[in-house]
Amino acid sequence: MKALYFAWVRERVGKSEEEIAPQASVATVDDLMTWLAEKDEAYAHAFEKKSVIRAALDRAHVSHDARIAGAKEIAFFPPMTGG
Amino acid sequence: MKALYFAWVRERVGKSEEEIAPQASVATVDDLMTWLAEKDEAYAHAFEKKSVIRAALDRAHVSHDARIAGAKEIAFFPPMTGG
Amino acid sequence: MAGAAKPIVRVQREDFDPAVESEALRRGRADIGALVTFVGLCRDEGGTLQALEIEHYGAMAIAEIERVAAEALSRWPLLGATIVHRYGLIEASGRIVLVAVAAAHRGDAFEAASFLMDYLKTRAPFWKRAHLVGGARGDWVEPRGADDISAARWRAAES
Amino acid sequence: MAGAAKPIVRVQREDFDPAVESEALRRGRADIGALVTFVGLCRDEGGTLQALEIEHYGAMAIAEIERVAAEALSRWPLLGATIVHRYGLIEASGRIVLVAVAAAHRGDAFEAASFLMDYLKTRAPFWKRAHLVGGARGDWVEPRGADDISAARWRAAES
Repeated sequence: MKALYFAWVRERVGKSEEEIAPQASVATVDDLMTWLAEKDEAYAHAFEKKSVIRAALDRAHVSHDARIAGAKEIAFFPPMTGG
Repeated sequence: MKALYFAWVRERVGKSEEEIAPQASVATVDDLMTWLAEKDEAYAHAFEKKSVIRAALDRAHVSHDARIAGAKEIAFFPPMTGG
Repeated sequence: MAGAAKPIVRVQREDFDPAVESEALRRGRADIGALVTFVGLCRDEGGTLQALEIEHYGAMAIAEIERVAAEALSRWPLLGATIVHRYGLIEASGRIVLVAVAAAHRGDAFEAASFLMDYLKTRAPFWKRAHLVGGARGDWVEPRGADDISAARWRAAES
Repeated sequence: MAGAAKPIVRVQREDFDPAVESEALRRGRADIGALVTFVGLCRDEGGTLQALEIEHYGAMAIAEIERVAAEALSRWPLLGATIVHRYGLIEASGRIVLVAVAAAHRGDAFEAASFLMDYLKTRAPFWKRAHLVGGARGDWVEPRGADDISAARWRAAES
């Protein structure tokens, strides 16, 4: 699946998007954040406070317990500040 | 003092303004409406339901128990429908 | 409050340009975060209404709108407000009234604009009469009970 | 509902003209009684802010704003709605976002415009970063707690 990062999540990760292939045991958005945080220090920094990070699956907001199976695109970002 | 009439109050009275000189016993806005209603049938028709008529003394809204002494201009009109 | 402009109040027969009025509030300053512009238009009531004839008490209209504007400025930290109300004959789809409000934050701008319209509706001395399609002169417009209820919303906060 | 236009939603780098957007809602019809136009502007924060850089998630932004607009149309009897949100670099005093709403009655137009802004603030995927006067890149703008509280107002009516 494609992972997208925005704002300071993007800056900490160091890229705006990438292909990821988590194993099947990574079932939820929360699991995926934990899995990403284990990749290296940059990801660990980006996802150190999971509770403040928002996620979208296939361009719709989801909660952290949403299941990621079947999604083509997941995005991680801080709370929105538009408008 | 000068009396002004607006909208259907004006139409019923048959004029938009006039000079009036009520005697001293006509003390309040309510008294003045009663006094006007006694002038003739047109005024009686205009002021037949005093409760729906609004008044302004010297260009500021007042209640029916406001005293008219000292005012230069009194206006009578239906509830406003601007905006 | 600091930065608050004196409100602009006009009562006029001629049409106004909402863009000119709201742009004038904004021009030359960078402290405004929210600009709310309300325009009240003449509805044709399902094709039955040709125009509205608006009678007004000119001298009091200006004074009363200025009082309402001063009240809004005392309640919300506004950076500017413009109110324009027309009188005379206004054809269906024509503009009747404009309220434009500038503030740092949108909540203040929305509330103040809504308050101004509620108070204009129930306090400003204007009366509308319908002119019907076909040429007949219709009745004086009856006040909407909803307008008094809407205006009453703001009174709870007063006491 | 009858007469409701499909909302117009645009996400763009270039500036917009509020007058053109709101006039487009009104043109050629006489059933609109109230037109509310909100413009969100870039404040200079007391002269310290040079510009805002707005990052966005393009594909989701359109989809999310369309969802918010559909929600507004389902709640209020609107006769039209236009939402435009910019991204990229916006200088102090520049326009960021527009919400224009047309309805028969002003209460619906004010509420729907206010709702749309509250929901855009908390749901549309845009992130602001400050560029400070003097050239330094400032921090990402923190969400205001007031925005969540403002958006929560509309939830009581949902259940």
